[in-house]
Amino acid sequence: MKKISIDKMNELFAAIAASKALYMPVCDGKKGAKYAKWSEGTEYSQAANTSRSAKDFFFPQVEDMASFNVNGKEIEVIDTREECEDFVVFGVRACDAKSFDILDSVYLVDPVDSYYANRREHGIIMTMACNKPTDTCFCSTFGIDAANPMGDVSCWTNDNELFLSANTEKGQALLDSISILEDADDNAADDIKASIKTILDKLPLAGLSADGMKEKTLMEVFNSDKWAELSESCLGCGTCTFVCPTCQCYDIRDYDTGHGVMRYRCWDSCMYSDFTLCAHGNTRTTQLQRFRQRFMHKLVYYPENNGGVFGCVGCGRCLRSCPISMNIVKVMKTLEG
Amino acid sequence: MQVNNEFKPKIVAFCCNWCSYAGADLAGTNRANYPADVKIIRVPCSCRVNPMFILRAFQRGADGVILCGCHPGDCHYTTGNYYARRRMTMLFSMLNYLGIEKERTRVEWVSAAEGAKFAATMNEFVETITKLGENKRLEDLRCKK
Amino acid sequence: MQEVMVKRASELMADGTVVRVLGWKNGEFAYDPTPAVFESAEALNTFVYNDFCSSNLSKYLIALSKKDGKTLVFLKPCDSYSFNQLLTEHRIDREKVYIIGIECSGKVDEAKLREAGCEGILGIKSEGDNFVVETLYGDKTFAKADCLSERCTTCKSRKVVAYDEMIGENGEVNSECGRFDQVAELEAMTPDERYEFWRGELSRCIRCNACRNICPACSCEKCVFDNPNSGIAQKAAADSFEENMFHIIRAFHVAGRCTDCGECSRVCPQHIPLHLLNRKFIKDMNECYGEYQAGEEAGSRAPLVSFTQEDCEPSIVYEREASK
Amino acid sequence: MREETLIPKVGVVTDIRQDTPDVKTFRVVGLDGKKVFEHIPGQCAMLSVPGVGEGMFSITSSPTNTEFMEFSIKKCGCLTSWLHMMEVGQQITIRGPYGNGFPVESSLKGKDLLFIAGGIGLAPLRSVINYVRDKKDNYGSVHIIYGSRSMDDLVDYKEIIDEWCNDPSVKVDLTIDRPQEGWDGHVGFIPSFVEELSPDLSRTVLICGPPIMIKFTLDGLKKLGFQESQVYTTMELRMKCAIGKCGRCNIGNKYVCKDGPVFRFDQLAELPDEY
Repeated sequence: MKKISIDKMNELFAAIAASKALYMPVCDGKKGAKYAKWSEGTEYSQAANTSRSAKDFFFPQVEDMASFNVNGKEIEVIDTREECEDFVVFGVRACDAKSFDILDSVYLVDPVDSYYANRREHGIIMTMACNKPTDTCFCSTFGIDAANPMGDVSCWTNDNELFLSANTEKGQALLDSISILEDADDNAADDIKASIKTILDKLPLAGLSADGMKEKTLMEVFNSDKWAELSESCLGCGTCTFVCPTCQCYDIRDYDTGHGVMRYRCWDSCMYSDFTLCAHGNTRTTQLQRFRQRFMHKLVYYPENNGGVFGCVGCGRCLRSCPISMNIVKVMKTLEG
Repeated sequence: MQVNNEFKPKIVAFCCNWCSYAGADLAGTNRANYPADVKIIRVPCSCRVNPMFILRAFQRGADGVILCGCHPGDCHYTTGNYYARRRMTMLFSMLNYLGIEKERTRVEWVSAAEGAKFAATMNEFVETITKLGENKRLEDLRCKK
Repeated sequence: MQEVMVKRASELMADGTVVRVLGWKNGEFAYDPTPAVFESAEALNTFVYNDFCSSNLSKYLIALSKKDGKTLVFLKPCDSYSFNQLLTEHRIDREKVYIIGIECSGKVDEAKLREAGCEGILGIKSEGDNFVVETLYGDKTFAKADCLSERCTTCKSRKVVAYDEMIGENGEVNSECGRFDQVAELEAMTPDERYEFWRGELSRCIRCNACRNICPACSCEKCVFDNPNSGIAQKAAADSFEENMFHIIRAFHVAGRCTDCGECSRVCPQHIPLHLLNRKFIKDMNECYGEYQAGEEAGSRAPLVSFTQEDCEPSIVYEREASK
Repeated sequence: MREETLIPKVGVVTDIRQDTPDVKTFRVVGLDGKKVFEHIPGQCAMLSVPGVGEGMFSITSSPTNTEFMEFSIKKCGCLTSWLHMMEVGQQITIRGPYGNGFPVESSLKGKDLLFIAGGIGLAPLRSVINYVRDKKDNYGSVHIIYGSRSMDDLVDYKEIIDEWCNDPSVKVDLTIDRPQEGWDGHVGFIPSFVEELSPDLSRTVLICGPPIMIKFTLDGLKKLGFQESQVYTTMELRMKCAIGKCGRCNIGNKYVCKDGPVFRFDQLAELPDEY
């Protein structure tokens, strides 16, 4: 384990940023936090979490896939991919760090998504333990320990010092490259972990368990009569899907620029009416079906395909941003109740 | 680089079928000069033009958009241009509010007999846009080469 | 208040006047009630009405008034304006709705508490003019007035304009609410400053469509943005142009019909002040075509679907800017 | 950089055949004049016209055809309308193969087969039928029941009459929905036709057609005594990526593009009926 004095945080950031692009949460006006690129003077935000998730780094909202030159009957396909540069994301919370595992299990299985893999290979995740988890947090429901976040490097902080510990080779190499770090005892952060633990136990959603979902079969959950009341007031906007760190659906679209065709992909939401629309009709015509799809995917389909791991990390973003305050916690409780 | 000297603005002119398009025609038959940078799109009535048309023109690389219709009171469909007038007032005000140069959009009433006015308006508009330079604030980077 | 509402709702269900009740259901926390439909008297156990019930319920009536039987709905002053507007547009069957107007002294935005550094909220108690917020990191007291939703700080009217009966006193229209002050501030800036301001705000948009879907004026069956050929179909904004385009068109399509209920700004997960776009249109229309409040009375004709021969020319935009 | 399946290859349309008023069959090869890739019967490919869109189409030709691939496409939406406007020599983009295909080398081997197709539903089955005909030794007898709205709507009518009907190991029964001049065959809907014919219960059934036809035919088959585990079908839902990542073509926890498009009915019975 390494450590550095809090006063020297900026030197640490400068040392990292000297060789790689460094991103971290910064204050976004009065309302929450967002990830931004560090430059001299950037102030790291200790906010509980960013409004948008960290998936943007690996699975951006919009990205170009290829372009085409169309000339009469002929088509030329242009591969627009570029090897991305190394970058570091500092201050990722435990929940978001876990969300990368979930995205990996979709994008890194055969056939590998090279766009995602490229960024994943070049990104180094430095996580930060949550000293002040908040009321909407329920990561422990999914076996995530906010006191011991994963990622390439885990960090803990108190009022005086920042402790860093590498979990992967990539992380170790990064720490080795920074000369201003001092050595620290392996249990130096234990006090911080202990104090986080006591807070985690007091969280309002601390007792929430998803295990009840596993006891039911897929069809039992699907056919539950609770979906009607749950989805009744759903507006069909995509807020929950877009702020969700594990929502991974995308759309592929062509854009005719007037001098070629760009094929790009962008986030899509199963809450939208055209998500499953095809020429012969729509397989999910009602908001009930679309609403059910989203939560079935997180709580049943995904675990079914991935050895029981849930497709939610309990970051609580949807709890805060849903316009009508309907969310996965209410869904879980209602379905189990 | 002498970009400014070479800058040739792209202008889209929506012209109503009954007055302004005929006005443009008259400008042509009278051999009145106006720059070839003005691309005319004929519409049934100035009221046919909705805000999306105007924004879409900017997206596709227009540097200025002008809407020409019959003089208020002379609309072929009696009232179309009255609605267009309110609509465009609101749109232009909104564009201005968003900080987009107000000079890039304009409405002019040109009758079928006003060939000279049509040419003069276009000349003046092209000059204004040339001074303003390229449309940067309402451009779609993907459409730029 | 809540008890009176539940009691009245039970009575109306019992005597057969209505078959269902549209209201709010309590949530996980003190601050997250969800709009809900109650079909029986027992279901009303979970009915809740408090300072956090800010959703505008009128849009749900489009679907509910198509069902059999009457629906009882509780409308706040803001919601009643939206209701009237929907009536004007023939989207709701008035005969199928029983409205109880409820007084409103402003709704609280939980984000405001968080803005003030309040995290780990365990409970919120109302004590007179204050909220005592119990959090994991100690109790905090806030004046209610400081926690009001942005829109409630410039409330245009506390008058319920459509109701069958009222609970509590009906309020008054407040013409001195100053809701256009922020718009005026922006207007006073230079175009460059305004451009910077709006780029900063609109570039945060994630195109989640929450503003569109919550908007009671956005009641089209098929939205123009649902058309793949619009080029900006309900997906991510692929270019800064699309962000601008989406928000201009969204605001434009509700211009003259927007009652200024402020739901768009409330629900924006990125906290974009969308109401400033809508209010700009309202302000302009008031100045150019005379005072008009959408939804004030059902059946009124909105400025953009009417005209006078003496209307100002579009060039007024340049003149006004020049005269500053 | 590693290969990316989402970036398509260019294909050339070398032949276009008008099968019915709204179905055309396109022959596609790569720029080098060879097949773009090999496939299993029942697998699909993503075809696209840049600027219009991309869509999944089943490969209608048999893998035993070593020269080219064929796609029978019905005009019904934006992309297919564009495809129908194409002329020979037009290039399109193509990627694939996707999906599981029919289990021709495992469960279907050595079996007597019954194909039931309605309208354009013949397209994915044609690949299997021709594959089975080309490898006769591996399979038992073949019975084909095919129906369409009218005589003109029978896809591949020429091939059916000239080749399939003349193949001694293949039995073909055709039907059309309404009587028509010049048609002396059976008239009626497929579900009732199947019940009338009462095919051999030992056969493994491969069925494809409009959802409503599949539903009623399956009911009929069950009434006749067929087991759900004997019946295969192939599905189609909206797809974008075709590799199980974009998240829209799922039926329950199965993705049609990756785990399908071929499903056995006993598998489908355990899944929600969102298709």
